[in-house]
Amino acid sequence: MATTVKDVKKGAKNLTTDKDLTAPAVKPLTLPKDNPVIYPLTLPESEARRQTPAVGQRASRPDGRLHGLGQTKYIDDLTFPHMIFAKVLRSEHAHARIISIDTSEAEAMPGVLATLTGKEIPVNSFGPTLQDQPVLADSVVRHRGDGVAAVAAVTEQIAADALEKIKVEYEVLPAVFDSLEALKDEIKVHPPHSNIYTSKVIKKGDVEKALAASDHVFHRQFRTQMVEHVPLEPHSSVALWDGNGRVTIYTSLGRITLGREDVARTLGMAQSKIRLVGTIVGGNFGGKNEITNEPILALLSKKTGRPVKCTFTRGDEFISSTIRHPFIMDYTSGVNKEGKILARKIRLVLDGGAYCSWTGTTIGKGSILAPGPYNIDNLLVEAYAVYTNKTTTGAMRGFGAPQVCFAYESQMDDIAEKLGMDPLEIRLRNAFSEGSSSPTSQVLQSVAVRESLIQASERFGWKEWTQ
Amino acid sequence: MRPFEYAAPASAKEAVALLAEYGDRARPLAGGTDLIVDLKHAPGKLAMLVDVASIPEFRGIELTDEGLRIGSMVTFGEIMASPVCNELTPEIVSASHTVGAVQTRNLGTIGGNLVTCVPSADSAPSLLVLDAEVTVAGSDGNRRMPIMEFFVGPRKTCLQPHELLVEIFIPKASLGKPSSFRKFGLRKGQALALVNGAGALYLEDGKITQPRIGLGAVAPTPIRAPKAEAHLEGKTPTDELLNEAADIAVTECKPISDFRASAAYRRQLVHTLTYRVLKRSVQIASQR
Amino acid sequence: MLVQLKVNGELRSADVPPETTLLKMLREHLGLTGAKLGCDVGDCGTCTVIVDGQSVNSCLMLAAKASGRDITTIEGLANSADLHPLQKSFEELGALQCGFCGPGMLISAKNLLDKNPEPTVPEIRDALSGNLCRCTGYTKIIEAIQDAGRAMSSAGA
Amino acid sequence: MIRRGKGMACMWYPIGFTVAANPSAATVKINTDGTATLLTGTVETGQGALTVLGQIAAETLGISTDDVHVVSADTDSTPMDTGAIASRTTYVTGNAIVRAAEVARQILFEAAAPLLDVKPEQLEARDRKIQVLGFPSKSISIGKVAQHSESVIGRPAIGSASYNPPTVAMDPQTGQGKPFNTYVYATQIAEVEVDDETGEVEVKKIVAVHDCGTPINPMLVEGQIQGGISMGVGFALQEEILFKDGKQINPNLTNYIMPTSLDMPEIEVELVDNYDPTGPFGAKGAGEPTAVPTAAAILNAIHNAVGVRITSLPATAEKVLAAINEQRAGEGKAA
Repeated sequence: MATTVKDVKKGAKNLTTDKDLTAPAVKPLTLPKDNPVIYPLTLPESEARRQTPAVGQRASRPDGRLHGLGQTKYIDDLTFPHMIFAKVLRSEHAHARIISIDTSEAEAMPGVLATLTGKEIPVNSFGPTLQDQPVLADSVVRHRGDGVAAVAAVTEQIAADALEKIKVEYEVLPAVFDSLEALKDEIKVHPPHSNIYTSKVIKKGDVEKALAASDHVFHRQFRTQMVEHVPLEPHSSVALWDGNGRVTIYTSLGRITLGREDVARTLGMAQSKIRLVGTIVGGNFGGKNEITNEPILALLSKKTGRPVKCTFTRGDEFISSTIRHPFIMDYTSGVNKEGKILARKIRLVLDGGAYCSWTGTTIGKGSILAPGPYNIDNLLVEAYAVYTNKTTTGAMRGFGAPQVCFAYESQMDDIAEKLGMDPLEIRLRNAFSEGSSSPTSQVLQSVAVRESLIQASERFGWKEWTQ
Repeated sequence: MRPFEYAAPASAKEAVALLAEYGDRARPLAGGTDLIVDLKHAPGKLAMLVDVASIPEFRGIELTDEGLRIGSMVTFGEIMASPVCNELTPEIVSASHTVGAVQTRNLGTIGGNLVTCVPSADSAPSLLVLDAEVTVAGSDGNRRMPIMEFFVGPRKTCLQPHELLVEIFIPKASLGKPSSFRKFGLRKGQALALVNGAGALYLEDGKITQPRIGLGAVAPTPIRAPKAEAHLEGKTPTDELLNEAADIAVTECKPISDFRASAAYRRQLVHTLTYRVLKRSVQIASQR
Repeated sequence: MLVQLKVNGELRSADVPPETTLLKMLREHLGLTGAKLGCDVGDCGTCTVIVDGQSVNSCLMLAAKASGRDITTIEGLANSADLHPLQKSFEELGALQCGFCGPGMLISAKNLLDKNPEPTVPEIRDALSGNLCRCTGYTKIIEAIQDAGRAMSSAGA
Repeated sequence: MIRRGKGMACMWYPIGFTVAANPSAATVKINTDGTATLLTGTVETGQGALTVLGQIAAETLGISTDDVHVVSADTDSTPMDTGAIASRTTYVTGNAIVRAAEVARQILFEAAAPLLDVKPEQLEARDRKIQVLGFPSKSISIGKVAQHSESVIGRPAIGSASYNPPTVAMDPQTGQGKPFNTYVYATQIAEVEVDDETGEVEVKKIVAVHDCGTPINPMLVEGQIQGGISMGVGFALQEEILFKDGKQINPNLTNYIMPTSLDMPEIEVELVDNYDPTGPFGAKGAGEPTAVPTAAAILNAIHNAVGVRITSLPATAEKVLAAINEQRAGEGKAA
């Protein structure tokens, strides 16, 4: 790293003047011609990085240079002496009771150093709002991505082979996959609890009265799908348990301080005994905001006295990490002849997957944002999140906002079409402005929705554009 | 990947012998873009991987008096870079361009693509419409056959376990034949074909002769559409005629429904594709 | 089996099991972790390296197949005096975000510029279709490649 | 036949968690050469957060981005941070950094005041100097002041602080409350081409105009917008995890169809001139909202092009063609 070399050299003399700061720190080193790994050791920083004031500068990123050189170390690039590899066996069923787990044959395989099941995890649950998710399922599996056992072996291939030797006996339970079906609570994912594990209401004015008084009423149902974050870097972590009973976990997690709380809770350990270290996350988008394998690797490292690494396969990434909530959205809007929205009534059903994860934030933002950035005096938003026996839905870039935006903006165009208005005009007529009252009656400041509409239309040439 | 032995024999004969020796515990390795993926997920154990990609008899693109010979181990990247292919079989170049991406085209071979024999193999339709032949090497020497006979069923060619595809041969009569290739996928980059296909024909005195339609991903193997071809033979290429041929081609397909697309949608694509490749072929032929 | 490669101009060898991919050999046996494992089946392009002048997915190539051949990885792009023009333009324009696609992306870009010094935008898009990126929308990457191409051509002229 | 269409979508999006506390803490140390070290518990997840946070620290201290080294992502050495989530880093962590840097800067002001013969409140930090407000020619370099404060006075210039956005809980019956401290706004406009014989949609262009308050680093904001749009394009047209009996059937990048370089449109980005007095130097945030309006704009453009309203995402070619066929059948009946 160029900066490190420079900093070391700088420390040698006492730099106090501005001039010294701009002087080259070290002379270029001469390297033998056949030096295998060659990269420039001294490079000037870009002008934008050296400018004051700093804010507003198109400053290049110090990590950007390392990315380009291939020098950035992601978790999977780290190795430690005697490191071994873990793999997690995932459920064969969407919903089943675990009768027994037999790891003996796997443990007997040459190269396998340890196995782990959920019963060995001190506090086998986690989650940012509800702690309803097991680290490794020990009694019931609630979707196909649930882990049921882990193996640590000297190579990844042996660990993968060992998974096939683990015998899990299941009693298959009826499963529910459709969120509207799940709403009926006929098949429960977390009995005795209702599948509706969180809901939200936003009420303002009198929506029924205003709908009745509207010149036009629009209704439509919109649906969105499950999508995956697809960070190019799969989740990865390495745990090193040391002789002091302290564990260091290198992880691709995007929130390490709260992640440490989660790990400490599951391991039943003091937070001071746990160190989480991130490097750079190779893409997050919300998908790396939850612990996954960290407690498993910590315990496998404790069992074996070895550093233990696990990097998700692309399949694990899809199946066992969280994904975006599908929404079913019923939108009813009442509008007067002039195109002013008088009322909007919205019902949202969120497919929450098998566990809560970040659904609380998603339903919150989804409900509040659902009416759109418009002045609407009469509102009713009712939102329900339900468990299903599918992949856990959690945080993903926008927390429900892309879903509701698709619905409210599609409906805005429906309204414009019916009234013979330009889509820009219908939006400008209803859009928030400085001091507008939000659906939760918050007085909004630094509002720029009209400005963005006008600026974008000008840039695009909205009025001139023809088919 | 689970352990296996690796050998890179120097000749076709050695390769065939090695494959015969190991039987079904050996597999020939070409570019590896399909096989290595399979091996990473394969449950069974493989004893021997026979790398045939560098065997000289399987390499090279040559123009002979009889036609164009493309070695089975020629990569899609090499086909795209070949002046001869660009000049004489531009639609094979177009089809090659739609395979995977640069990196996979630099590894993947035309022979590997054919041997895999997936219904959607992008190299197949253009070869079908150019009446290509293939040469197969086995213990009893080489045999040559029309490419239609090479495809037997889904992921099944006429190759015996120890046999290898040597080369693809495009007869002289087909070189420069006006033709067109199209592919519909779920996106533009790295697309797998929902439907792919090619058309080829000559125009003689304004009438269509030797029409060929090749379609992929719409039947257990890549297919020709002989009834639609027959409907075109000797007729003036009006829009109406091309649409009729496209209608007939649809009846010659047996597409499946899967998570990528329904059979009904694939049929609509077959119609559009057939019409478009024929239309384009007619355009090229008229410009001659 | 003993596999000998010429990596970034240097002869390197390692004794690897036959089923070792080139990517695994580079990362685990030669300590060159620039090329990444993103999908392991040739879809994402993070493992892209150049073998004898052609870019390939090193996760799909056995190390044995690469034996005796000339390999360029991301670690071979710069030299002791300067960054490669692509590395410069990628850095200056902020073309990489999380950077995980970067090594493969830069290798694909180099492979393109080696063959086509001043590519058009459609040509760049075509050349990158095997390198997935989730952060950037490819926009600044494309700009950076154009920039580097121009810089290299004017330096060469 | 190829048919063209245009569609717009605007949106609003909050910064930080819904009501719930989501604090960040930060520590800023000014070195005796006038450079600084910033300690933050957030993690760089690719967006350039550490660069932006360094710029915020630098701005507060009157030094350049390159003068600040950012240490992050180690629970042993960096302070509490809620993390890279909810588009909160620039705003929440940024506000904590401003406050921490102000504490450290105050130590410099107090050390410099007697040397410059003024009161501390008469000083500002600019261009690597501590200078007198309204009389900038009277100044001392930050390095010298830091050295003096640490080695002569014995008071190293270091500051720690935290920030949590003030919110008001939402009423459980009506949802009324102040769940967030600020919001950002944006409009995106899409131009598409629809092949009405195959249903294929090609997004030709997206114009994106976003409000993020003050852009701390416009280049990185542009990058966020361009990347968010690529997620929006996938969400609109192709991406979908498919299930059969609760099992994912396309858990791989071969069959989960995300946009490649060939699938992305030309993108034009502009920022709205805006300033949020509650944010660090007027900044709000940019991460998530960039992905919000894209799909809506594309779907409106499809409607504009071929007159069909696709109500379930993704708008695959098959779905679009089915809608076109249905519309034609309807027209046939009507006629």
